[in-house]
Amino acid sequence: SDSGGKQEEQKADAGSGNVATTPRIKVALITHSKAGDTFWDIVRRGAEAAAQKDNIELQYSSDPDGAAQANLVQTAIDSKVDGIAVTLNKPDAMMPNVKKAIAAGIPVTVLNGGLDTWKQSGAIGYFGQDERIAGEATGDKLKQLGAKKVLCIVHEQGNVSLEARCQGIKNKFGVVENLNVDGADQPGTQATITSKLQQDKSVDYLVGLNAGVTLTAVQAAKDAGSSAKIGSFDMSKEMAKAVKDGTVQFAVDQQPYLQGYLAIDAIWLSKTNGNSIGGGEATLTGPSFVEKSNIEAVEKFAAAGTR
Amino acid sequence: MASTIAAPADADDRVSARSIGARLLSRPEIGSLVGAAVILVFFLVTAEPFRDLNNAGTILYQASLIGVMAVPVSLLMIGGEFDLSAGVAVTTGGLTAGIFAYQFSVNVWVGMAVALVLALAIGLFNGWLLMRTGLPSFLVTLGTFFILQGLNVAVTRLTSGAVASNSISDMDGFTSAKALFASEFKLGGLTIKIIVVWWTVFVAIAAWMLLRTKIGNWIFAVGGDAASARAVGVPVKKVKIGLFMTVGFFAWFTGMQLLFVQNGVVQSGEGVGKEFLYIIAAVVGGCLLTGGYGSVVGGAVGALIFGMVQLGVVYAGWNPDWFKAFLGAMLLLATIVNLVVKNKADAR
Amino acid sequence: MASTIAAPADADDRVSARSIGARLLSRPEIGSLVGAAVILVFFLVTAEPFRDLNNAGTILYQASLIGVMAVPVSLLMIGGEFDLSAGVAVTTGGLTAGIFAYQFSVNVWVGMAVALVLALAIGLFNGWLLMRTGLPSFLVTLGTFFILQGLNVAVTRLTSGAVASNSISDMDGFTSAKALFASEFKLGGLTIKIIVVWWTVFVAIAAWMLLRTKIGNWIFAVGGDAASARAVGVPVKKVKIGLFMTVGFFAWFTGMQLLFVQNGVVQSGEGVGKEFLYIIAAVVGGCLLTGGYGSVVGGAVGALIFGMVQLGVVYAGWNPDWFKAFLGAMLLLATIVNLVVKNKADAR
Amino acid sequence: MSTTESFASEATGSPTTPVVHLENVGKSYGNIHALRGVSLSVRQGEITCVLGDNGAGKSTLIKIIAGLHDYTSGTMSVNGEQRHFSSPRESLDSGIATVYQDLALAPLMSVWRNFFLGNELTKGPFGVLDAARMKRIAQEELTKMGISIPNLEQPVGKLSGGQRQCVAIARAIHFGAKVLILDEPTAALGVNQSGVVLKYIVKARDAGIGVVFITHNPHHAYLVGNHFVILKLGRVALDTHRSDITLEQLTTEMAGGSELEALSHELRGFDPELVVGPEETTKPH
Amino acid sequence: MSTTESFASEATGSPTTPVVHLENVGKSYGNIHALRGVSLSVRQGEITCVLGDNGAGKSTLIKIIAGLHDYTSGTMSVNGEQRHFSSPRESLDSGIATVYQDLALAPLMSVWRNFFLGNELTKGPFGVLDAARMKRIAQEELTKMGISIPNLEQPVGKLSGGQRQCVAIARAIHFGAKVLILDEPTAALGVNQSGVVLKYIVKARDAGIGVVFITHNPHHAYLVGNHFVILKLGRVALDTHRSDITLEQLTTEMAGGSELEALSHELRGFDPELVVGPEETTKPH
Ligand SMILES: Nc1ncnc2c1ncn2[C@@H]1O[C@H](COP(=O)(O)OP(=O)(O)OP(=O)(O)O)[C@@H](O)[C@H]1O
Ligand SMILES: Nc1ncnc2c1ncn2[C@@H]1O[C@H](COP(=O)(O)OP(=O)(O)OP(=O)(O)O)[C@@H](O)[C@H]1O
Ligand SMILES: [Mg+2]
Ligand SMILES: [Mg+2]
Repeated sequence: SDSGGKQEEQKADAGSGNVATTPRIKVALITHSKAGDTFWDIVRRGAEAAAQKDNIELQYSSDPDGAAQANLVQTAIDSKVDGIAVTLNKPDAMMPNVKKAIAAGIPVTVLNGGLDTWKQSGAIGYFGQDERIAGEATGDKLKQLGAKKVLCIVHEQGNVSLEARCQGIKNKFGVVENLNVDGADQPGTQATITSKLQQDKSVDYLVGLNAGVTLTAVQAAKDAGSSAKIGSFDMSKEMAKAVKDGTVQFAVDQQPYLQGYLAIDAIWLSKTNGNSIGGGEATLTGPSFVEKSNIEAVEKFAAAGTR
Repeated sequence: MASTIAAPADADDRVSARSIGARLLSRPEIGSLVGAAVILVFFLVTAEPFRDLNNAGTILYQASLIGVMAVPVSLLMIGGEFDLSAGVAVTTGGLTAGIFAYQFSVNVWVGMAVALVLALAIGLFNGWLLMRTGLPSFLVTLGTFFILQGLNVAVTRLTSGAVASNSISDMDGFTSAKALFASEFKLGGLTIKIIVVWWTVFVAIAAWMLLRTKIGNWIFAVGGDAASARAVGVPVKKVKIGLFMTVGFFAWFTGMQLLFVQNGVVQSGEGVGKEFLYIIAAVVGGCLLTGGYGSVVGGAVGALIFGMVQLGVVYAGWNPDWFKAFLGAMLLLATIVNLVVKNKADAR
Repeated sequence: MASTIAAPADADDRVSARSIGARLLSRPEIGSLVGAAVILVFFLVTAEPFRDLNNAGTILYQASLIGVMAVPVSLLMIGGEFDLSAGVAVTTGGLTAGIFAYQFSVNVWVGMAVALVLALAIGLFNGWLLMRTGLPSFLVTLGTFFILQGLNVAVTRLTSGAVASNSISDMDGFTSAKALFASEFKLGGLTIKIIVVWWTVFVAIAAWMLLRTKIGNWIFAVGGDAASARAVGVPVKKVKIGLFMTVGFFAWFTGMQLLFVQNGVVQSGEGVGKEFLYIIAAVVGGCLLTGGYGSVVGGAVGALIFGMVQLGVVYAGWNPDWFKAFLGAMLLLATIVNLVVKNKADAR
Repeated sequence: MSTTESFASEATGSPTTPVVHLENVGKSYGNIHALRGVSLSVRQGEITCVLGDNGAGKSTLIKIIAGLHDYTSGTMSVNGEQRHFSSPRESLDSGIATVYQDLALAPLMSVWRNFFLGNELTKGPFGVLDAARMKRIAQEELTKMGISIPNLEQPVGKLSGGQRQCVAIARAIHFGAKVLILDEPTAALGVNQSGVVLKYIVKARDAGIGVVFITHNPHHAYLVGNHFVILKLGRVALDTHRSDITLEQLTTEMAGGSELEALSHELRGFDPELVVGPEETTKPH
Repeated sequence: MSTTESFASEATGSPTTPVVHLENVGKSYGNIHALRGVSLSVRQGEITCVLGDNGAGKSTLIKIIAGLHDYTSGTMSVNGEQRHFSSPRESLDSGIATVYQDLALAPLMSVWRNFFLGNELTKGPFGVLDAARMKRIAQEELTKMGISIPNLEQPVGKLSGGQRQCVAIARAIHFGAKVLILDEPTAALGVNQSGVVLKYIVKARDAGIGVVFITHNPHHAYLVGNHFVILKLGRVALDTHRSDITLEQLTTEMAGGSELEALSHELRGFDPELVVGPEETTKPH
């Protein structure tokens, strides 16, 4: 091929840094992700980077089912890991086993979800964003951009953090309607959004709750002949391009890479140096807005899959 | 007490003639057609944008997303088997083409050819293993389902470092391939996606093949009673393996559509759960889960019902929380109408 | 050219005696047992924490999460039917108890009783509609599946304003109920969750019922040949409706476990997809998808295989990207071993 | 217990009143009118043979009595009461046991479980199956019929066609109370087994049971029948008592007379060295 | 085309060399040895009757010739060549057509599609099914056999037992080339239809086809058979030519002699007014 392809992009590869000389330890990262999700891929990449640097053997596992995720924590305890980083999006299911791990002397950090509950579990740190605050910031942003009616596209019905984002937007903005789509089915999502835009022509702003869905929404708006503008949560390589060429107005970034990185690094720091990142308080990794004005700074990291 | 009653006339006069109408009503797909009509009327009444003919393109597109795969899945079901790997095989097809073209920096069409070979090989493997072991297809294809699902994610990460394949939208051959799989055209005020045209063509060919050729006859036979079919000399193994490979071919086709409609990028986690939508479309369309009975047109109508309900709820502007509940009620409604029609037809 | 050969002795001497071993080998569950043993040995060798007996509790717990529901699902499958709504019905059960107790500020046990009635009613509805319409259970329960999935989310949001039910952990009766459904105890170094005990009890009762009582006989008969069973006077409808209600009961039980293990909170979106895991466990355990053959013990072993593979991959510390691929390969392996064993048994 | 004993102890009622009486019964499957205006009486202590060509409606007729189908016109009375059976269970509970032509056994279940299906023997307070007793009885009954099934634990689907038929007949005879219906029971049976079944039919009759016997074999019919009903295209073509008809007449009536003539004529045309002479073909089968 | 024509044009080879020859053939299903040391020859222009009790192994024997099962010991040669058929297709391609006892038709497919299944007629370059021609031929062949099936589009599952059997027989006769195997073809048939089938068997024989005919009816067997093989518990108990045996001897051999005596003795004990006398029971069925 004359254009595109792997050979074009290989130059972008970066080298790896030095490795800590501390003894090798084992840390489990346990999330509620489904397989093959872009967002969690970036989280994992951050965690891997930290593990590499800190001479940690990282064990990643995930299960979207609450009880099964809790049992993964038990599995980590059984495997006698030296630390656990865990998402607490379903705190009630997770709490008993997290407490058990802490009681067994395993330091635990919490990432992404569980802002309200992490402290009560006894974890040593929290790294994530407050979804409602992120939503509210988005609501303010939309007001500032002059939106009139907003469609909030929920790609996983019944997911607490997605609901919180839409609720946050609603708190600050008001005229918001939710639309449920199936995030695992892009063409179907596209048709559903198209039909919604055909049904309600007053919608002038779409907000996707992850990068993939937002990019699909771009297509859908085109299909429906709608002039609605588009905003997004979360970043990706393609999203960076879209923000740059103006098809997407803004993306609310919660820096998933940072979440993964810090959750692992915090365990290492605590073990090797007794540090506590955040000093006993939550460390917020977002929201930060990526727009045309600041895309230059983010673009190349997004291309490398770390933003 | 013996009594000899006069013997009745010898000719068999017990059969009252059936009207053409009654005969039409006994086709497998008729029930789903009536079900589709009921749902169409329902949404025409309740959802205003449904009445706008220009939006028909969107509904057809939604239906075609399930409908294309419902074609081979209906055939396979009539042939007495399932394929649980059909959903993820689509993703595998798209990923393979994308990853291969990108990694080896070759023309997109070369990647597509490789993907086609792989998709057919998956079908061959499913069919072969099924015939070799005699295990139920549920089990065999469940194994393939998990394996493909795992490989999709793992190989994508291995090659692209992320969970989506690298975009091939700037590579040679992309534009021509996209025109074939993911373009659209205007027909009056109606925007028709090319996949809808393909869908129609596939349904027509498959329906013709099923009803008018030897192979079609064999498909009914192996699904209805494989042992008897084998006993009269039908090559049961070849027919079944052929059906799985047909699923493979369509998975490739749908995978290409996925690849080109998404600008040359495929998410590796997609496709899971889709296999059931295909099966649902086939069953709603009148195919018997146990094989030996059904129609391709029925499967297409099943996909249409599904598409109409999915978008109808949106067009009607109902509270999205209730969407699934509506969908379920509509499905039950459609199938019960289907049943009532069939019973009525049998009674004539 | 006529030749009369001396007639052989009259007694039937064609049957060579079968050893007890061979007879044992022909039980439906034996294949899955061997499959389970193979997988156990595999992980004992490759995953170090697997060898620690104290971790057996974790594996058993994981298996029981599928295993409890695999009991009625196996029975139902032997009786010739599916229940696709089984997964979300569990969530419905948990949600109902939680929401009812919270909204009406009544004792937790009252909420549980209401949930039980509802769960049984869902089973009754499935069974009744199936028998009334003669539709395949795949379709009927698919409708229920969507309806319940929708209602779970919609009603939860309507009552609690969020997508999870309000916690009932501080309400009357919570502690006693939790002790029953979600407590644990020590046995040597082993921590046993009470659900594992319940699971064992259920498997024992159901296996006994299936093999040693009239009802069990009828379940086999309605699954094997419903028309013949009806002809000899087996109450086919009652048996099938009873089976669906059994699924309802177990869905309630599992829902209670879910509610109490999660501190009185249930996520309304959960449970989707679980129904297939139950079916997989039953099929891997030797139940015939078409009914009439299988065993409850087999279903339990199927769940155990599933649990072992799920956690074995984690214990072994393998890259989770490959998890699904491993799972698929293991499943195929287990079922092929299953098959080989059965063929060997038949040939003896 | 022996079969004869159970017959004797359960049979009641006078032999002249019909246990089952059909009056002008009709039945349609969609647009096919399989039965039209059929009248029939089954009396205790009598064997009623229902005869007729393929597709004449014999099985349809007995499925109505067995409660498997409902009739669409006319009336049926059982024990003097007018009845519409909604399920075979009701028919069984009225003392009618049936051996069907095409429905009988669950192929994946073992022989003894099939034998007792719907009539399981239990013991103890929990209704535990009395497997040992059931196996013993099934074995006894089958041995009495002269067939040897090596292993009662074998699934029925693996038996030969005739063996399966024997299991179904043995079951109906064992559980038959007042009326026993047999739809072509000897079709798949060997000479010996057929003889045994005929013997059983006579025994049942003598024990006061009303028997409906469907067969295509005029010899079998004439050997045991008291009363003959011939169906033709869904209507009764002949209804007569044994004393009013000879075997030759019956055979001719069953075959419809003329067609048989043509056949024997045709067979006569072949090489006599290889085929039997005409005197044997006129008394066929 | 008429059946007789197709027979005449396809039959070749001398009538004395066996088309199919089995030597010491054995077959086990797991621990059941269904056949042991069976030798059998099928010659063109001859009807070989295979007789025997239920479960004697008759169906197993013909399933081996039909390619449905493989044999586990001994040798089978077809047209002089030693063969192990791996599928029924191979057997069909060697000119062997079979009517099975328990396998025959796809119940949900229409009558004419079943008739031509595996031998579909096509037209045009795309291999389009010639439905009109197939329906016409199927109708003709069935009419010739003397059964009327009102609607050829009806699914086979809705036909009566005998009607189904007729469809299977008509098909085998229509497509049979060198050897025709019939496993209890007349079991479910009426007097007329049985007569027609027997006539067809004779016609096929005269056209030079080798016929294997399995039946439980000694009258049917003796009426058409040239050669009789009786199986007993999986072994050949009698192998004789027609000229060496009478109908009475054959009947006695089939029933195993002694058992029949006992039966006629027993039946004699009953009320002579209701049951036929002993002179009729000694020549049963
Ligand atoms: N379920 C059904 N649906 C439609 N038609 C049917 C059904 N069952 C039977 N028939 C038709 O009714 C007629 C009578 O069938 P029936 O089975 O009673 O015949 P039969 O006298 O028992 O014949 P045989 O001697 O071949 O068993 C036949 O023409 C048959 O095709
Ligand atoms: N698939 C099988 N598996 C195990 N045993 C079998 C199988 N098929 C037949 N048998 C056994 O082999 C023996 C011979 O059966 P076969 O069907 O050949 O008898 P048959 O002579 O045709 O009897 P019938 O006159 O009743 O049709 C029987 O004991 C039967 O139980
Ligand atoms: Mg009949
Ligand atoms: Mg046989």
